Amino acid sequence: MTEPMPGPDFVQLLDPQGNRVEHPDFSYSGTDADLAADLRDMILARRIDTEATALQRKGELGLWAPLLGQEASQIGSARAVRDPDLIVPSYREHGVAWCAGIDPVDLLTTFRGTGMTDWPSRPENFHFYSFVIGTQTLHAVGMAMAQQRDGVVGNSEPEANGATIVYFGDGATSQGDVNEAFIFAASFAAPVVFFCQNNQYAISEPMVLQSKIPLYRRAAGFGFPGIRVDGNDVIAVRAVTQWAMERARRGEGPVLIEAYTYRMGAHTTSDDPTKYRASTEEDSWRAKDPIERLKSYLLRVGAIDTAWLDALASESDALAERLRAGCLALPVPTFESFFGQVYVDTPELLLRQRDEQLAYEASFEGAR
Amino acid sequence: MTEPMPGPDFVQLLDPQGNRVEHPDFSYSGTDADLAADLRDMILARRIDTEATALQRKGELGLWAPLLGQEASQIGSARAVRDPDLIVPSYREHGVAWCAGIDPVDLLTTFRGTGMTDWPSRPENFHFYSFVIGTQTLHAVGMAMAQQRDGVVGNSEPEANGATIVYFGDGATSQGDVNEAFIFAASFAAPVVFFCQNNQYAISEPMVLQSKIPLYRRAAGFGFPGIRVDGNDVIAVRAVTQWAMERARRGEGPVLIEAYTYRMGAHTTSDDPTKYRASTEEDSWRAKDPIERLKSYLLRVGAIDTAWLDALASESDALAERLRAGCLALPVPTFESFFGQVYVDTPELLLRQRDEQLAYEASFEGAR
Amino acid sequence: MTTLTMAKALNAGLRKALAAEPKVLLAGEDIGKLGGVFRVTEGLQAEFGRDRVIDSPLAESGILGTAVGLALRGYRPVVEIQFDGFVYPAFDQIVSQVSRIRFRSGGTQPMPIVVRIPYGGGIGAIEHHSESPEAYFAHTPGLKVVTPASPSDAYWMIQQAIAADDPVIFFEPKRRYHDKGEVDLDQQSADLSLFSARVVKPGTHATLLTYGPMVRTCLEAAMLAEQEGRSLEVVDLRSLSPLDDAVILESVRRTGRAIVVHEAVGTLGLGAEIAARIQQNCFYELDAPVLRVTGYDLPYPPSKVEDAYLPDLDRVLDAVDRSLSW
Amino acid sequence: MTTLTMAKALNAGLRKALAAEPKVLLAGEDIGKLGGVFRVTEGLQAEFGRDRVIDSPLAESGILGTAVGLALRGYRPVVEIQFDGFVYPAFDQIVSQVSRIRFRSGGTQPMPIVVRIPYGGGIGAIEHHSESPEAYFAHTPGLKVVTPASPSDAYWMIQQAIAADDPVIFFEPKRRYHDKGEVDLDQQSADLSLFSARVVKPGTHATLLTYGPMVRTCLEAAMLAEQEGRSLEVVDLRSLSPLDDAVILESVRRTGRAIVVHEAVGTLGLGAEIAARIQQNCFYELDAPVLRVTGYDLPYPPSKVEDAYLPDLDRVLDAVDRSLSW
Ligand SMILES: Cc1ncc(C[n+]2csc(CCOP(=O)(O)OP(=O)(O)O)c2C)c(N)n1
Ligand SMILES: Cc1ncc(C[n+]2csc(CCOP(=O)(O)OP(=O)(O)O)c2C)c(N)n1
Ligand SMILES: [Mg+2]
Ligand SMILES: [Mg+2]
Repeated sequence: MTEPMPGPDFVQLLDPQGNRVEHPDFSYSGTDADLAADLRDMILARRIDTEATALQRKGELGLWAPLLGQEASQIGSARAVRDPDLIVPSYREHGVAWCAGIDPVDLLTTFRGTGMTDWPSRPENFHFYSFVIGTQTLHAVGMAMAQQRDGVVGNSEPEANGATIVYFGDGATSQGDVNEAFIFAASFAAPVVFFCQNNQYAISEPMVLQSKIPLYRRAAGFGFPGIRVDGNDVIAVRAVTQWAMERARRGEGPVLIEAYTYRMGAHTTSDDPTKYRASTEEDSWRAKDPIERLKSYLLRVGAIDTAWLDALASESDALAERLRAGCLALPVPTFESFFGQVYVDTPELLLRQRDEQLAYEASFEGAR
Repeated sequence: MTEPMPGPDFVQLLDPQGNRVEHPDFSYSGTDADLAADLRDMILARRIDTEATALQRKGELGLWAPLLGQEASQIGSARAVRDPDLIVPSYREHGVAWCAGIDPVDLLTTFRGTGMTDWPSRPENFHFYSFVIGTQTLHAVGMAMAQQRDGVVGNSEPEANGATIVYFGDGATSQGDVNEAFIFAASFAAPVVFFCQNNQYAISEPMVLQSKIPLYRRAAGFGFPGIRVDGNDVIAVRAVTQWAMERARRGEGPVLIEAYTYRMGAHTTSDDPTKYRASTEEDSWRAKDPIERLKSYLLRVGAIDTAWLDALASESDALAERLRAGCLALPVPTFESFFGQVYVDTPELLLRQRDEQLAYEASFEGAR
Repeated sequence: MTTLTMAKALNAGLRKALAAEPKVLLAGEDIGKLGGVFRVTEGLQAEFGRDRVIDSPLAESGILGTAVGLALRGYRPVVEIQFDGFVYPAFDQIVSQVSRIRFRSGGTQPMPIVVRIPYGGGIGAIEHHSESPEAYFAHTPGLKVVTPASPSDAYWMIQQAIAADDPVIFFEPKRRYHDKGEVDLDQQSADLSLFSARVVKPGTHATLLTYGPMVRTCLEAAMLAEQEGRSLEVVDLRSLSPLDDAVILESVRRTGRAIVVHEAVGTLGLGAEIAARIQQNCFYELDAPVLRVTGYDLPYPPSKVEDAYLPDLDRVLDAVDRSLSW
Repeated sequence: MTTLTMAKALNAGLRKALAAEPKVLLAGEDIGKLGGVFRVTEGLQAEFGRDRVIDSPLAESGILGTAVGLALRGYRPVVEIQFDGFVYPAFDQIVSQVSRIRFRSGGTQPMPIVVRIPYGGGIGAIEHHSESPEAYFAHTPGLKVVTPASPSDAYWMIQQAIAADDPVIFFEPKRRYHDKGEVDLDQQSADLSLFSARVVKPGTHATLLTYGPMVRTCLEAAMLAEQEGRSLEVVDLRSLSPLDDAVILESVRRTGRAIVVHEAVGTLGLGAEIAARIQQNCFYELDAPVLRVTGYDLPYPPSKVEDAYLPDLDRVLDAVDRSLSW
């Protein structure tokens, strides 16, 4: 597959050198100050990510799934979300979670093994992380069907309308569930935006193994629009997502967005990308870094300066410090607490097992 | 959805009135005698079908899935198959089975409950019937991958090449498995032709519930061609299938054919179509009957005459008679025989269960 | 009291649940205009509209996956799987999602989904239409699994399942759909909790533990045994997960003998768990080992021989003989 | 003799099978260049080519479904499911197709597919990466289910599974992947049939019946018990379907006491079936009920508390105490 070129089939509004470019259908309506806010989000998201990666290296996390390189896709799309929209992430959407207002410390529980994914700071409109590839796309369609039944779709009052955005990867597009999600969404004209971060790999498997043609074209076969956006261009991602969400909120049905990006780091901290890809490829993508391009644009137009960046660096350091401290302070729940979390109405058997477990643990009190 | 019109998006070579029509990309290369053979196949297939339906009504079969109305789709496509092609049916492909050389009596075992789907007359290139919707499409892709590994694809010797054709319905296109089959086929450029008989219904559910756009367009999103053919026009179906099979045999990968047809009868003998569709709709399709149109063409050009039809009617009666007799004569296997059919290497437990069962049955010998 | 078939009792229960709670939705293949292939949902779409009685695309994983999303947003989806053998495409959504969302949410997120599955054999059907897959679900933490055996239980249990905030796999014994029974439609509420077993016939010599389609078979066996002077207790488990240990163990302690009867494959069928629990809890009270009368360890066979596969009166009584003569 | 980790032993066994029989193919996610996330297939694509060691699209049902097609045409696919928790999307193909094709074909069509599944907990992983789903498959007629506990067994059993004409679900205890052991690569063939249990430590006071990752745990428990003068027999079941009843029952008849140990959820886990069989076959020989030491009836919990979930030395010995003091 050749690299996509800017043009009708590839929405780009900021090129890798940090120059604003025109697109026939999309344009940016915000201010440079808004873009500076995006840059801040991206830099902080990356800092959260690198700090979590470091924590894993130090043995404080069992695993981490880095977002490195996907900041523009995540921040750009998440900033197109507003109440009463719903967000359904996969497992790498730390930047989206950041925008949704989730305390980054909370994200660590799953990876540290101190809990599942019900984060105390999780807002009601943000679904849990999902680790079985593709399953969450169907949940999202169901949530969008709920929005239809709640009457928040296609009303004359545009502000009251909502839609659902769901995140998944290029690899996920091969799962039956994702394709069934396309079918249900199309059949019910559900207000859902399928946001595929094509980061070129599913662990070691290159995108081309999942599809020989660009992924965004999958949608047309199901009867709804697909569009490819430069996933390293936060301006374009936001514009395209806004359009798609607005369309869905109006009741015009689903859209598939393919954010063409690159996972600059490992799949997870257990992964070794040198086994399956060339460093020259990584280099070529480093030149398209989503943060660098926005930074150079904003510096050039004078929307930010070195002082701004220095202040952000300090903020970033403080965030990292807080993350580290928060990680180490994460409480380990008692094992007993889990017996009551399986059912609303806990069966006898589980209560008995819990009591046995407690009695058994107690029998060691003296010995240990 | 509006009715498809003849044209580039809908291949038709014989119109409902029995007139030959031109198509920019497809034409018929055979003789009228070949068409007479097709007519014979269609009439006999229909006779098998109506006889089986009658047998079910008389209580001789537990169930039957009629092909009524789909004769052209089945005969036209099956006649585009030759060695070493492989055929993977769903559960309604009695006409395909007929062309593959299966004794129609064998088809009854499953529906009478005297056996599974391993029919004595089943040729090696014809897969079993499949009753879990869509699953067989993946089997077909695997078989096509086997053909690639067997070296019978894309050779310079065109006659030696083979491909796999797999049958499924419009409803099946919603199953994850079918979409995964598209993905695997595209990814490996497997020599497989996906033959979808869009008979407008999945039991009671109209096609539009599965897809708002024509089904053949699904393929493009997966990166291979899709084409819609008049499924009641045996000439067009054969031409299109020949093209697709030839392409696959050459190693150019999969094609999706949507044969636009109509299930003129019930879904199965347990079904009551009056619950979900209007008789006017049925009437409009009766006017497009695949047998009538070919018959009127052949009569007009003089390829057949009343004597020919009379002879065929007698042949048809004899076939029905043989089917009836064969049905009643189908042997009921002993229950014990099944214990040895689960595994190649039957575990002790099953042998023990079989012996217990035998001993238990024997204990009634005196009593009964 | 009204006399209803089980299918009609289920229909009435669903109608009542839909009327009582606007968040209740039905979804599945052919459940709308057609009313389901067994007509259990007949008339409900006409009455409650297409937004509440939803004909789904032909994809079981999609049906369950969207149900999860609906449930996350406060709806109470009741989905129909057309036949037992077609639940497997939805297995991942059921086992990794439906059953775990509450656990994943730290016990905060209820998942009030009911999965209705017509199950079991004896109706002369083709492959995949006569299966008894209940053990897969009873082995899965986070699910509850129930099955009614009478029209009255069907009517109440479906309503209780819909009212439950935990996911319930609701197995309907399809060969009993047309069995008739008395249902008190005027009663205010069910007389038994959804997860309780019921002694449907008291007895003293041995206990038959069974559920769903085999309850009738076991009752008939007990009647026959009665004539030979044998008093068999028949326990309808009703709930397969959780199991009502109290009722099961109390009965077996009393009779000293237990026979578990089900259609499903023997190995790792419910009988295995029940036998394991009984032998552990009634070690000294048992006069004979717990016996199992079940389907053989075969795929469900062609219908002409299904009678030999399915436990029947004779096989149950044969096991009673063996137990009593231990 | 060569010292190998279990992962390397599996790699060697797969290499030998690929070299011996051109119809053997491997397929799965990331098994090619990457050599699998556990490196079990490392180097095999380079050696045998991309037509025989196939990186599949990310779709488990697709992997199994195409394997069925390949097997129908004479190939012998060995597919990898990346982690236990990801086998469920393939459940329908496994349960309704892989396991039944032979039955459906009237016993004529072999289905020589091996499904390799790294399983079990104890590796500090996130959700879906520590499951023990073996009971689902052992309950399914038409499948065989095996699991090695040592590098030597891993090396031989994978070859035997590939040579078998029946479908085999091959569970690999992932937390033992790096355990080392002696493997005789020069030996001509395996010294034990694939479906036989093995007494890995003889004993006289009680029998520990276990498999996969828990074999090491039980052996350690037996060693400790030895120091306290208790002689425990440890049986490595190796095959979960079929179960080697002869070895199991012989041992329990000898010791009079049995404890089944596995990581999987207790309810309807393998322990249920084994307990049910033992109580039925050794009713008078048992000195205590069969006890089960298993995972609790919970979804697998977060890794910081998994040690409390998993059976360990203490829980095994506690059960031994209870059994012996019955
Ligand atoms: C059903 C399932 N199969 C396999 C896995 C193992 N797995 C985890 S991530 C991954 C690759 C996902 O790739 P992609 O969808 O492109 O998302 P990315 O990780 O690149 O963001 C795989 C195979 C899984 N989590 N779920
Ligand atoms: C997985 C699965 N779900 C449901 C069914 C029940 N069922 C049998 S046929 C059918 C409709 C199939 O429609 P279509 O694919 O259009 O094929 P047709 O019968 O019209 O030829 C359904 C829902 C099934 N066999 N398998
Ligand atoms: Mg990716
Ligand atoms: Mg159809």
